Amino acid sequence: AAGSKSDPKSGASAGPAASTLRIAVSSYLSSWDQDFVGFDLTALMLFKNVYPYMIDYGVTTAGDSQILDTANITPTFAESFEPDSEQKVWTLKLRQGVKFASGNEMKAADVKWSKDRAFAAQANVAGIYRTIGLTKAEQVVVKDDYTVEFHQEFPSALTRQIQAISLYVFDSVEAKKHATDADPWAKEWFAKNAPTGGYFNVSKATQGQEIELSANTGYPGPDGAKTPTIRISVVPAAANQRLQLQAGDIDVALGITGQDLQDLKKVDGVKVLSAASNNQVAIQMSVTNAPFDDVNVRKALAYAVPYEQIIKNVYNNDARPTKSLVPLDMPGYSETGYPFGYDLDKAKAALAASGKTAVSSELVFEANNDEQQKIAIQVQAEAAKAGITLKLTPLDPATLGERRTKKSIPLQITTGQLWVNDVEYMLATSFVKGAALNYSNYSNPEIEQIYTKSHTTVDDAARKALWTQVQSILATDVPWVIICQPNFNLPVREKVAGWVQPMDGLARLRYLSASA
Amino acid sequence: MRILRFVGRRLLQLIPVLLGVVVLTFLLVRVLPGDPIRSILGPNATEADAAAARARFGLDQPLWKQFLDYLGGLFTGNFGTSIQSGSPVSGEMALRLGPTLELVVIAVAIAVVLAIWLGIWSARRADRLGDHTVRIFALFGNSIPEFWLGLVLILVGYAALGWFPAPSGRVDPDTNLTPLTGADLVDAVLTGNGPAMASAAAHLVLPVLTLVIGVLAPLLRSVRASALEVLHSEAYAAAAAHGLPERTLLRGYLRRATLVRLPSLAALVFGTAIGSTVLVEYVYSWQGFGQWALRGLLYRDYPVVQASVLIIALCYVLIFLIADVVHAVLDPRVRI
Amino acid sequence: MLDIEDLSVVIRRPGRQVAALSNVSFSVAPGEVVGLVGESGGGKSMVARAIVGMLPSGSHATGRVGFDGADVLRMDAAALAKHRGRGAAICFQNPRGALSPTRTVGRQLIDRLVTHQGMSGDRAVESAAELFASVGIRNPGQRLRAYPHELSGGMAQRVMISLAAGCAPSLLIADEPTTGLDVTLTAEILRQFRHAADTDGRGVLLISHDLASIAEVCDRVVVLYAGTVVETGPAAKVLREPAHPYTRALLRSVPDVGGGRVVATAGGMPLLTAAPHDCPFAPRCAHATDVCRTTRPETEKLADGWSLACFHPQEAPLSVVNAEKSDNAATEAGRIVLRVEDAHVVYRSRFGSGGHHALRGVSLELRTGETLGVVGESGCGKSTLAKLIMGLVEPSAGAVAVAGKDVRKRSRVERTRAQMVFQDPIGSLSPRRTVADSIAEPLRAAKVSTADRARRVEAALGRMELDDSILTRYPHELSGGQAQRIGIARALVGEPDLIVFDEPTSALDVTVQAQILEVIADVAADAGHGSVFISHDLATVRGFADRVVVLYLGRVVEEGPVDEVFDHPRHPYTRALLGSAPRLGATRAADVQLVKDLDEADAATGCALAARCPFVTDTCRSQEQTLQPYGESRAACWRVPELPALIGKSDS
Amino acid sequence: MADPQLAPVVIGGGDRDRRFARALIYVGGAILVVAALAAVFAPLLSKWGPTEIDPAGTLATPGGAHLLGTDGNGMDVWSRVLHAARIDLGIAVCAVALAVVVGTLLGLLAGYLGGWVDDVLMRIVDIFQAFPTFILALAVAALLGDGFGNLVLTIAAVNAPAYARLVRAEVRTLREMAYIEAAKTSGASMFGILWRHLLPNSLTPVRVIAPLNCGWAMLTLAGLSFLGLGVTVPTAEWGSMISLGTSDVVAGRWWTSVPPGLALLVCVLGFSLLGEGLQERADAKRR
Ligand SMILES: Nc1ncnc2c1ncn2[C@@H]1O[C@H](COP(=O)(O)OP(=O)(O)OP(=O)(O)O)[C@@H](O)[C@H]1O
Ligand SMILES: Nc1ncnc2c1ncn2[C@@H]1O[C@H](COP(=O)(O)OP(=O)(O)OP(=O)(O)O)[C@@H](O)[C@H]1O
Ligand SMILES: [Mg+2]
Ligand SMILES: [Mg+2]
Repeated sequence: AAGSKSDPKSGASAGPAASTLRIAVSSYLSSWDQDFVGFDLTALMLFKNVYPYMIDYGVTTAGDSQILDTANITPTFAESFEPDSEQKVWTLKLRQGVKFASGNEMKAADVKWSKDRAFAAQANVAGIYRTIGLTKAEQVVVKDDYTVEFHQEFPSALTRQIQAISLYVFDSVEAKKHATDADPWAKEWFAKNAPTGGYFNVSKATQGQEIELSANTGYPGPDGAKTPTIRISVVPAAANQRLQLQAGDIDVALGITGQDLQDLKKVDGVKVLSAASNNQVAIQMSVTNAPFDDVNVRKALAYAVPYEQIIKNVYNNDARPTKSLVPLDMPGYSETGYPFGYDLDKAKAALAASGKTAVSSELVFEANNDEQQKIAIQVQAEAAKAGITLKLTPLDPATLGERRTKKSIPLQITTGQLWVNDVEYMLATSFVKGAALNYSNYSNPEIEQIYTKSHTTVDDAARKALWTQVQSILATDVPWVIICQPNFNLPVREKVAGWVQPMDGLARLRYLSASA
Repeated sequence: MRILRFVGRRLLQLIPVLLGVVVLTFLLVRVLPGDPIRSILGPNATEADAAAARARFGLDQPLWKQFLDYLGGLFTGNFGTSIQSGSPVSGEMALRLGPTLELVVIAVAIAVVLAIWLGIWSARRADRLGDHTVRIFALFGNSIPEFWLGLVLILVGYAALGWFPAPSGRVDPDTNLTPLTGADLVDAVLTGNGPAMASAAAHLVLPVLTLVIGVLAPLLRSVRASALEVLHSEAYAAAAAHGLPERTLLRGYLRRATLVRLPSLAALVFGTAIGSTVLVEYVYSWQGFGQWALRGLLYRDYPVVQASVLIIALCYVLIFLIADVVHAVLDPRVRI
Repeated sequence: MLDIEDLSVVIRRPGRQVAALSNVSFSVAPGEVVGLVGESGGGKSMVARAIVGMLPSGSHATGRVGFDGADVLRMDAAALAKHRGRGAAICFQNPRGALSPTRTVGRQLIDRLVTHQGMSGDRAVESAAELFASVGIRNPGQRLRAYPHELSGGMAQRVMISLAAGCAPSLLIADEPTTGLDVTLTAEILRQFRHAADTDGRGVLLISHDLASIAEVCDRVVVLYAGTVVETGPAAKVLREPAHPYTRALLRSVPDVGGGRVVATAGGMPLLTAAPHDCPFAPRCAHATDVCRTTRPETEKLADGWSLACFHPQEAPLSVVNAEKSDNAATEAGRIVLRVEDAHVVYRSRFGSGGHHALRGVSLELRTGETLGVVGESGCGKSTLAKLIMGLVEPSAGAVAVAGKDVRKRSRVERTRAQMVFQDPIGSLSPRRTVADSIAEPLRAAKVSTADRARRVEAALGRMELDDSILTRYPHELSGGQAQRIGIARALVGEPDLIVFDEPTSALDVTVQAQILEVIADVAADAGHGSVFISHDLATVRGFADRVVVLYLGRVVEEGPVDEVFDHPRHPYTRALLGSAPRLGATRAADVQLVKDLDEADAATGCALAARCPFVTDTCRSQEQTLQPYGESRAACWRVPELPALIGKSDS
Repeated sequence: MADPQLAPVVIGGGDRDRRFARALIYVGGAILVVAALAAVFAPLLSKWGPTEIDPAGTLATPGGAHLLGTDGNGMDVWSRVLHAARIDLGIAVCAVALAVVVGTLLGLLAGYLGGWVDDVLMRIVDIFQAFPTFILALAVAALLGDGFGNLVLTIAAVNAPAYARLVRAEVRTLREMAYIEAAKTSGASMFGILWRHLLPNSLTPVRVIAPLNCGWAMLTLAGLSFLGLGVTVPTAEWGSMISLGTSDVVAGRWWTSVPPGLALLVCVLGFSLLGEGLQERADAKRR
């Protein structure tokens, strides 16, 4: 506000304007310990900036915006990360001279300790390591002070992708000081104390309120943080974020969605960064629960969804319609055999084909997600016209999580992006039996077959052919209704530059800068 | 001495209530749908991972064992470990309770003082324009939903006028306030941090105002009604008929007699205000107890929910106890 | 000093209008005690309010309230502030209510001293203590720090008097200072006012509904009826030879310990909406003629300050009609309907041990056709006895049987065999039930059919001389007298074996009281049931009780046939009670004067009266006294035989 | 006779308090009657259904096809404001009614029976009263679902303890009254005493508090909806409409949340005025 801006003291202690960036987020992180944290986007975003990740996505240009390149994973804190010829043993070479805030140098022992901890935690990292054949601590071997080997049980095309999100390292020397017999991995200490050694160090954290990051001067790499200080303040109400952005009290607002974005485009001093994204909005239908266990009912819903209207009403036309379960921009995207569009007559016909005249179901969405709520409302209204009665059921995270693991939700809205821009990865996560994101409980022997085949198919054209096949199978089975692919938007002050669009939704703050 | 005995007796009475709250919350969170463990595990987690996590938080134990452990922990001041954050609940709670109590205590205190002052003023001018105006305004304030009022105050006080700091916290972090109690104004005073004091006070204005407007009406009504009752009482008439001067009448015969019924209402208002801060906290980005408890509930963070309900209940019953003691002090007729 | 001329007050409120005072004139001189008497609603308090300039809002006042030459009605705020307290100070009707509950009585007194006598600090504390002592408060230093609720009724009244006196007023107004106080206290309090007039030269305006009790201390009396002054005159004259029929009615309504019968006057006081154009008493007056009903009588001056507003002044002195008792009922021994054997009642305190021992070994027996009078001071356990008989409290020891059945083991129907008439007539009727419903309550329990119920309710109502139209009314629409009749009808309707009257008339106006007493005398004379009549007023019992017991701090101290106990009291306590009862005509000085107020702490050991009895010896203090026969009655005092001599000695 | 020079002295005041109390009751009552009528006749008063989406688009400005424009979902604000009255008033009134019934019952029993029954009942009441509203609400919603009936239950559960206390206190004074003793000595059964004597007489304070409480219940409901714990979208409810429209206000699109806000304010005010008036009248009667 004018009030606090004109406050000479705050200006003075913050130094020259360009050295500080202010970012608003919607919630405070629940814990600093990435091994034990829940799915907390704020926390995960902060982790990307304060933990030293050995490798990360590169940057590429798409249109007039810069985006993270998920296809290109490069070493950051690592000197290199390369496999042997069999692709089973991966060697991580560390940069020398990387310092934690404690002054300790980052060494192979730290990596080893961190991985041991991850396996012991039996939580996040341990879970995803399984997909690349890493299950035991012994598979991580220290070669010398700066070299660590990962011995996978089998080769995997996904190793880089998985390690990109898992290879973060704790300051083990410091950590051991806080370990006790009861708490050998210093969980309690890490829950409250921020890790160090990443692009930024946490110089101050006021619980629930503000986190101050300062650039890690101990990082020897070429792509160090551009802004010395970043302050992240917690502002839960989107309306408040907007007001503060307008007033110039914050530079980046990470919690603004929907109509507000459109409005902000017209505000002086504010710009809205926009980029196409691979974020996919869909309705997953449980193929094993009534009434959507009947493919005709699924088709009826796919015809009853008002795609255009949703893009207009929910996204202000700032979204791309898609006609395949494979996201736009993903290699292999094809609209072959995808017949669905908004057509109530066809919807009714499809329903009639199922032998029913009316069906009802609940439509589940995330309780605090405005966009999903709006979509649900639009879908409900049109589906009703086709004879599908939907009861809107917003669920809180815990209930949603529980019901998803039980695969008992007949109909749910999902929003998400794949961290690997590849159909094989998509199948692995979403369309094979037991896949984590396969909330539809979908399984099709043909798809399974194609999936297995794809492991060994390296030829681009052959893969493309497989993907076309996949898409036509999915179009017939319609386990999902694909609604659209909304573009990414970020409102910032005009002085903010260097934004790199994260394909995993977790902002890399090191690229950000602000002109004075 | 008598007061102490009374307090002792009342504290004993609190035990079954708090125990009831403990049992009820314990059971309630567990019958609620939703799995706290699933919300901390990634989507890739297997059943084995979930079981490990469950064991980490003792959720694999039989219910009675969990309860006894919890109860045993309570006696040693251990509220358990938050499932979401993995850190001890007591520490988190300490950080969250201060800000909320600061907000509510200041707001209720201001509301009470204002109510006393306005209520007596209003009663002495009973049924004249000023009286009616005050009452209607109080009713208006009481009828506006807090979150709505909060937004309006932000729009006016921050966005339009720029008189107040941005609704993004409780104190300017640049003031380098050392947190002690979590109540920033108190901390600033304790550490003698001048800028922090100013900043904390400035941040408090709008949320406190929101709460005050919300709770003023019932207090005002009560004060006014009892002041009127006193003014119409024989006792007051007798004092007036004996020609006592205005000042003596006001101080000796009106004020204290008016206030005897206020404490229990103030306690009630305090209770509801604690309840409704969750909204005010949201609107003003006031990371307090309500937001913490709500989040705990949404993620089924059992220890957090249990602790927060217990603490709110404890505050509530203690406030009522205090009210009763104050009442006893104010009203010599009360036998305790 | 005070000179009220032609004062009329009409109170206007939306939807109703009350002519509270119509053309009232009288005066009070310094050193004079003037009594203002009349029934409730007669306008007495309104006069007092007018004198201090505190008429209720909505009042339209005409006339003049002259005070030391100025007109109070037309004083400005500053003058009024000066006038109030210093000029005229009121002792309020209900002393407990008139003391501010949250301020110590000492502070309240000091406030007055500071304001009106310009005292400060220690000086004020000192004179406060002196004032307390002078009104008979023992241990004044400590009492100054007491809060009003810690005081007994008598003590509160004394404090109130000291507060008024603390203003050092020229005119002291006492509004019903003795209502609700015991006879022994009444006499003492009234003397205080006489004292104020005699020693401090103050004018005193003594307001009361009870002519008899204040007559002794007044120089002059003013009788108010429906807001009009009907008679004014020297106290002795007005009391002995009242000329106005209303004054006469008033006096005759008062029961007399000497055995004089009450003569009731039918009807009630009208509520006027405007100054009357006739004699407001005419509808109730036996001497009324047409002129009374059309013209308002002018106030005529008779001899020595005696004036009167009546066309038909009466002259004969008021004679006491002695009751001829129908003794046959008592001698005819019916079956036993009530037996109380050595009953004790302890009210337990909520926490811990201890409690209040309200009854300590009471034994009674009552037969059908008999009426037992129970008398005693407030707090002595009369109501507890009534509740005990009704089974509303459990005896902690001893036994109570009604019609041969232990009260604790009665069925719902058997419970209705004993009925009670309550002290508070309106309060004992359920506010949201109609009269018909209330009366039928005992029949409902007895499962009487609806048609039968209606018939019996009407019959009971008829006996109470009430109209059927009252059946659909609610209690708040009834006058006290009507409500009490309903209460009696309810007690009668189930034809019970026993009726207990717990001070049925103490909340009523004098003339209404007389009416109700007549009804009760009639009901009590029925041979079908026994009656227990409880009263703190000895005189009311005398009219129709066969036997009487005197209670003191939960014990029976004397018991016997009514005439015997009244004419030849044995126990010093009975003597004191009888002695302080006001009597019309003769002023009877008490031959025994009790010291101190009733105090529960005294009941510990020995004779309960020991602390207050002028004849106390060490034996009394250490030895429990039991009832001993003395002639026809029994008394719990070992010194009875010596008493006449002792009294004689103290006389000389 | 009256001295002609002395004009009557009039002491003013008197009945203004009653006039004001009456005005409060009338205005409050009128507001509620209008709101109730709006709720009942909502379908007749609006062209659009409350959840009907205008294909023409969202956030249409007031005027034209939509009296108060459309909201972010393309629904007619006017129609929603009217229809929301059904939910808001309905839930508030039902919840308070339920709370009154349950609370009164508990209070009657506890107050009349005393002893351990009183202790047990009052401790239960304490537990409920000490339980935070929003947690209770979420728990009920999560357990039973978030329908109309469950919200009624929630809000009733929050309010019932107050009535239990109120009635209990009243009964404890009333049971010492002479007319209760009279009823006992007249052979009335316990049920008879509770039902015929204590109940009707102990309801006086309840009658005054209930309207105030209705207003408060509406605010609670709105608060719950604001937190997403109340009525599920797209059901028209003022609290959730306000919450949906908060950012619109910041953008100057007042029509999405100001009308429901005003409707809520006015209705709560209606209840408050009514309650205040009743209170005033009760106080005046007592004086
Ligand atoms: N504040 C008031 N408003 C309206 N009418 C009143 C008010 N006070 C008294 N009255 C009426 O004025 C008349 C005289 O009342 P007042 O109190 O003087 O009677 P009283 O003789 O003192 O009776 P009591 O013996 O009951 O004290 C009554 O009819 C009463 O109803
Ligand atoms: N429920 C009760 N609990 C405790 N003490 C009581 C209770 N009821 C009466 N008492 C006490 O018992 C004593 C006798 O009371 P009771 O009502 O029988 O007196 P009373 O003679 O009827 O007096 P009054 O003339 O004032 O009606 C009093 O000191 C009173 O304070
Ligand atoms: Mg009076
Ligand atoms: Mg009694």
